[in-house]
Amino acid sequence: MENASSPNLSSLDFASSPINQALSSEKKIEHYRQMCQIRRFEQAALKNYSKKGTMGGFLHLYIGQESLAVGASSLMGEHDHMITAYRCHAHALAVGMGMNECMAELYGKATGCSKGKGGSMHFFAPDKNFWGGHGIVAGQTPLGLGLGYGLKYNNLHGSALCFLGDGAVNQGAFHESLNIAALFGIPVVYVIENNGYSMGTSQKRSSAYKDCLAQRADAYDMDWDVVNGEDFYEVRAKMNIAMERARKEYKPTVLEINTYRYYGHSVADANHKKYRSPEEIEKYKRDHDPINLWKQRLLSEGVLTEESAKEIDSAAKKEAAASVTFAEDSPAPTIDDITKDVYWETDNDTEASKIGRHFFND
Amino acid sequence: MENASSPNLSSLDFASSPINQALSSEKKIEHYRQMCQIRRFEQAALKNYSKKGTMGGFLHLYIGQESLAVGASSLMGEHDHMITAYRCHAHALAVGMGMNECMAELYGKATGCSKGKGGSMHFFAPDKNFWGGHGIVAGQTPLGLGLGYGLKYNNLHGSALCFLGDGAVNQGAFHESLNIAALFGIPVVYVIENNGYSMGTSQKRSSAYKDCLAQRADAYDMDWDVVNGEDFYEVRAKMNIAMERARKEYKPTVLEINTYRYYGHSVADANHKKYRSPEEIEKYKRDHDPINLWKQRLLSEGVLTEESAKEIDSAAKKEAAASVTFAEDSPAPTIDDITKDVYWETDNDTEASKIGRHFFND
Amino acid sequence: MREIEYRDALNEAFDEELARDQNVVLMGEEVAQYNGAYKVTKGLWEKWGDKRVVDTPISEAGFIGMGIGASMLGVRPVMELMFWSFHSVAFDQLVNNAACCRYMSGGLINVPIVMRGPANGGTNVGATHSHTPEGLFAAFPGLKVCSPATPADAKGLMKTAIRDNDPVYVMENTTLYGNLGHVPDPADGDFTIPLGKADIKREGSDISLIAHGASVLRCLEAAEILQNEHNISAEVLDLRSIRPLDQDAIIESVKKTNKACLVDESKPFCGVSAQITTLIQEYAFDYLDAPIKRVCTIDAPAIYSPHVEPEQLPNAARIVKQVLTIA
Amino acid sequence: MREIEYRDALNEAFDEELARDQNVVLMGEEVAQYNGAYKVTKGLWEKWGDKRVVDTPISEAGFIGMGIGASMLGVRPVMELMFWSFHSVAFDQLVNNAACCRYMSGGLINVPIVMRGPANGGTNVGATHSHTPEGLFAAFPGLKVCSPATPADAKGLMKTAIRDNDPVYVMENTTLYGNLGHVPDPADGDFTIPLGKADIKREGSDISLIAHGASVLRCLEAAEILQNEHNISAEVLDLRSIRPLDQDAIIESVKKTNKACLVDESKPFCGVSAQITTLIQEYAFDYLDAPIKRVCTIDAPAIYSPHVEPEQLPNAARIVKQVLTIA
Ligand SMILES: Cc1ncc(C[n+]2csc(CCOP(=O)(O)OP(=O)(O)O)c2C)c(N)n1
Ligand SMILES: Cc1ncc(C[n+]2csc(CCOP(=O)(O)OP(=O)(O)O)c2C)c(N)n1
Ligand SMILES: [Mg+2]
Ligand SMILES: [Mg+2]
Repeated sequence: MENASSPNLSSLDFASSPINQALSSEKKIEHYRQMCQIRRFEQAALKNYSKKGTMGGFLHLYIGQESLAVGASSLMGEHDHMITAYRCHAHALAVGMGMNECMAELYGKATGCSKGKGGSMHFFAPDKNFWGGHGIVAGQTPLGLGLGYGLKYNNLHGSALCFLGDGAVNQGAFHESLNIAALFGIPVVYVIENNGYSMGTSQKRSSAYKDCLAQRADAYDMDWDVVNGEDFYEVRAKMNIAMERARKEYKPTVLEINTYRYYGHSVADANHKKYRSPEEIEKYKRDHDPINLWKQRLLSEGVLTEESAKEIDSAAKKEAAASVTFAEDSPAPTIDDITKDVYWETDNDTEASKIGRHFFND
Repeated sequence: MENASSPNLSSLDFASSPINQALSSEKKIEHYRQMCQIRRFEQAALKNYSKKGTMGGFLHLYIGQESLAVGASSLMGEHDHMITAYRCHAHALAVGMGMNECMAELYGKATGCSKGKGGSMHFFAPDKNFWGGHGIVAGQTPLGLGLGYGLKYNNLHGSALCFLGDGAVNQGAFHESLNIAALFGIPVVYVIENNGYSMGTSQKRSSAYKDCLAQRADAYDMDWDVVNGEDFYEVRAKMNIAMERARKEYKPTVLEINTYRYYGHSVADANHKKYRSPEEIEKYKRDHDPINLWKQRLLSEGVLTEESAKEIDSAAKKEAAASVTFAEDSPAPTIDDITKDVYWETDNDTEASKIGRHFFND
Repeated sequence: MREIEYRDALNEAFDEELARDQNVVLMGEEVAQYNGAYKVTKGLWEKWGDKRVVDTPISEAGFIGMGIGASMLGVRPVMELMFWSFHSVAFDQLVNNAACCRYMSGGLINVPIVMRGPANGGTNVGATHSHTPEGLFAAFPGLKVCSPATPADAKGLMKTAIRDNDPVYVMENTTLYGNLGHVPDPADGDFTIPLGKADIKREGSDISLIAHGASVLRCLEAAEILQNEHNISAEVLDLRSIRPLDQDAIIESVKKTNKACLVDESKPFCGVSAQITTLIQEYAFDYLDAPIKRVCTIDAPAIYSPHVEPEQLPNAARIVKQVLTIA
Repeated sequence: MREIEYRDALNEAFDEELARDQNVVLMGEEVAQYNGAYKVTKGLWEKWGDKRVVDTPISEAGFIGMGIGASMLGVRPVMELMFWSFHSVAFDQLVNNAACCRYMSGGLINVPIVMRGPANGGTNVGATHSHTPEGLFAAFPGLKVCSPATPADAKGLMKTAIRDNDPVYVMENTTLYGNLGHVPDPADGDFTIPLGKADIKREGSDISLIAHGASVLRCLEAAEILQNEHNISAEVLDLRSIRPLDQDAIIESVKKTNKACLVDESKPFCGVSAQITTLIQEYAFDYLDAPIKRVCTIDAPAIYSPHVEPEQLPNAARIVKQVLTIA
């Protein structure tokens, strides 16, 4: 078992791991593009959030963490599934959802990926093996277990990637899931996106632990590892080990990926420079930005030039701006839409749906 | 930290530990008496359970596990508190509740410890620092944490002993409690009464673990130990270490005490010789009975004679029979009693209780 | 027609659905090797094996959430809460993930699960084990709830619930498991009962007694007494399904009798009976000759004492007494 | 009289009660160092320190159960759910341990806790974050529930809740936190409002609009429109407290106006309004000139879209429309 007290793996160069050796230049560039798209999408969302009458509710930005969602999705095959919490824009775009449907969802429009019913925390794309977007902290962790259960039940060799935050590890549902995952041999990978804080509370103030959070898997005799999230190659290398363990051995893993969010917990978090020092934030942006580090890597590999990198980024920015226009121009859902998508049977106008009263509006 | 892989502590003789050295002969006999009382009480309850119109609901017998509750209560001082699950008769009697009020509770009588409102799973005696008796698996574990919190809040040096079963460790509430206990430094001792089964499910079929269940505490950097429950001296020695850690250091512990129940999960469990072999049950009764082992110990120490042991046991049997008579002769609660003990304010007829409607019976 | 026990009717439903659809899987604590705490799943593990009948740890939030997740990939889990009362430790999975995922995804997902188990008082197991959450769950749009009173209804509704593509919560009853009743022979064809269809269990003309679950049997007893001792002809309408709800049957009955007494093992505050009262007074206002009356569980946590609990629950005597105040 | 915000009125209540009784302790996620997600507890950690104002991990079942246990030893925890919606992960502690321990112990225990936090829709945070569980909890005997609509009520009810020796669940509202209102100056003495006392927020004679929480404000807007545009005089009765409930005030108002429309942000099925309807039809049957009407949240999980959510909730237009069907 990998273990936090084993020699510091972060000093290794994961570029040489087979899964990264197998990565074509096109794919490397593609992943750079995805990270740029995610960041530009969120920056556009943030810019427009403050305009009156555009978006409502929360907006939890992933900026600073992009390598995690993209690293994971880059390994997904036909039978790999993904589910996450409310900080879900990145995962959605990484699995291939379009900026338009995502931005329109933020705008609460009928053209949104969830028809304007879910909002920022609830992006879904089952056709892309993406199961949301969930707002209750750790509420998605048993669902992730279930995706793995479904794979195994159907004799498929795949993995369920279930993301959660460092604060979410203290919810009971997560622990129940870990025990069942280990006991039943479920092909699920729990990915703790450890950005150091749950809202304004640091890891130290919310969790008791010895060396790290992933170590909690030990209690269930489950494999685990700690990952440096700023290194795209490392994310892929270690995610791949866990996913292969799931696919081939029907065994679960807990991965803790260290990362950082640049903005507040959500746009409403005006405190975020109080519980973290501005220096801390600046240091991350300067020295640990995963997009920049990936870019540097690709520049040094000769896969990317400064110019092509810039082009990719500008294209992403343009695409984001276009998605804003799309969202603005899209129609809102109607009042009649409120009671749609509640029941499958009524939506599909089945025989069953005609028997008895389903809705109780006077 | 104590640890399951350290040399087999069970081969040590815990009689020599200071807390056991300090135990007077009178106390030793008293604890023998308590164990006999508990067993005789439950045997009387079992015998009468089947008679029509006596008791209702469940009856979870502790027979085979007596050394645990008595060992723990033998160490309790003014500021030590106890709480447990539904298998609570033993804990109640061990902390000093009378057989009469306990038997009357089983009979659903107004003279019962809970006025006939709680039944077998819900014995309480706050005046004896005993807080129940709780039916939802692991639902008591956050309450136990709270008792410890209350001690610390009031600057008292004591411990909260919170019992749970080996099946209960897989409830989320327990894990949330462990994290908070370690994080906040709460003087709570979680005692896993590991009788090998949760209803018909063996430990192996319900829990994923490496060496033992108590090890889950490692995840929270919390102390833990494994205890041989058939040895009364060992139970006391290791409980005492944990209680002292709570009292003096405001630190929690998880203790896993291995034990065995002779009867089914509850009286309704007709399967209990199917999921366990009759040989397994017989072996425990013959070689591992905690009362018998304690008796042998006291005989060999010369503290007890066969004759005095017999007397103690007969007295316990008589006391149990008398409690049945008491229960039978006691009055049942009335229909009016149903709506008492719901609100403190209405029970105490306060000013507040006179404002607004509290109950909604047409 | 043959008579079988309520528990065996359920067992038959599971067996038939396990045979019909290989995606159906039974899950829960002690449902497999132990045959179920109440023997409702007896023999099914032996027959169908580890894959189709699964014992879970005591982790309701964990395994129910797992079932919901698996249902998104086409598995059709039929999950037991050993007591429905234990919903309290899995409430988030039950009211958010099961009820809202379809909605929040704009209809991209559906959650074809069945949650089942006994939901009743009357067995002297105290406050935490005697909850009756029919109304509590029916209050959440996205969920369906039914509560069969007879062996035939139990089988028919369970089979329908398993085939339904929405989450259906079936509330059984430990006090009914041993009851015998006519249930059509499987040889005579597939037997189902639709959700949302009430059933007149006894015709009458003077007052409508409206109930579900075990309270239906209490109503039938009361109707007998009312007829024999008071010459009052009571109709007994068994709702069977709480959501969808057969409002038409309710209103029709009240329009005929002009009086209603609702019998509901829920607590009175915001119980199912409060909702039905609200509907009747809205849709049959001009037909009501007297206030709608209710007989609910007396408003306190469930008392343990076997000497008193029968009085806390709706029973024939309390129903008769309440009916006489308006009849 | 001075005007202060609803959130500051609550803050003042906490500050005064922290000073009055050293057993009072505030707990919850981000209530201390962060000053509360909605700044309701602003400055209190700085003033009262780590012991009296406590940040907890995201473990609602764990810390709420802890508060219940501590309350048995005399601590008086005032615990925040950042949203009341998160009750779903702590439901067992909330409805079993808090509500039933007194009963199951035959009165040996009491649980003087306060659970508080916002419980409302209208902020576009989607289905899982917009639950309104007033009726859900009031249905459990052993619990008390209140829902203040104004800054003064917020302060007065919160102080009473903290002093009450039973568990009191206070449902606040994020859409009200910024509202200004008259609240008596602390210099003028201790200010409390009893549980179980409704408040006529506007006198009227043609119809009773009965509501609680933010819906009270919607009723006041509707009453204005009804008066100005339809010459209908609507009385607005603010329940304030759901359990105990001021049934007398409700019945008195309806006996005066002979018509009632209940406005309730709950979903319609088994909502608070269903319970009130049931009581009115029982206790004022002969005074009713028309069916009781309801305006509830449209029966679906909460929609996110800011363009539509305002229409899903009770609002003045929907109230007026409903009133006109019977007025
Ligand atoms: C059960 C529950 N409790 C509280 C919240 C409010 N809440 C939303 S996010 C959050 C912090 C979570 O932090 P973490 O798990 O570290 O994830 P991050 O936001 O850092 O990605 C809190 C307390 C919630 N949504 N659900
Ligand atoms: C939340 C919950 N789920 C299920 C049950 C039903 N139940 C009662 S006891 C029990 C087994 C518990 O086993 P264990 O924790 O090992 O304790 P033991 O009975 O062996 O003392 C079960 C499943 C319950 N009471 N509460
Ligand atoms: Mg975090
Ligand atoms: Mg056990």
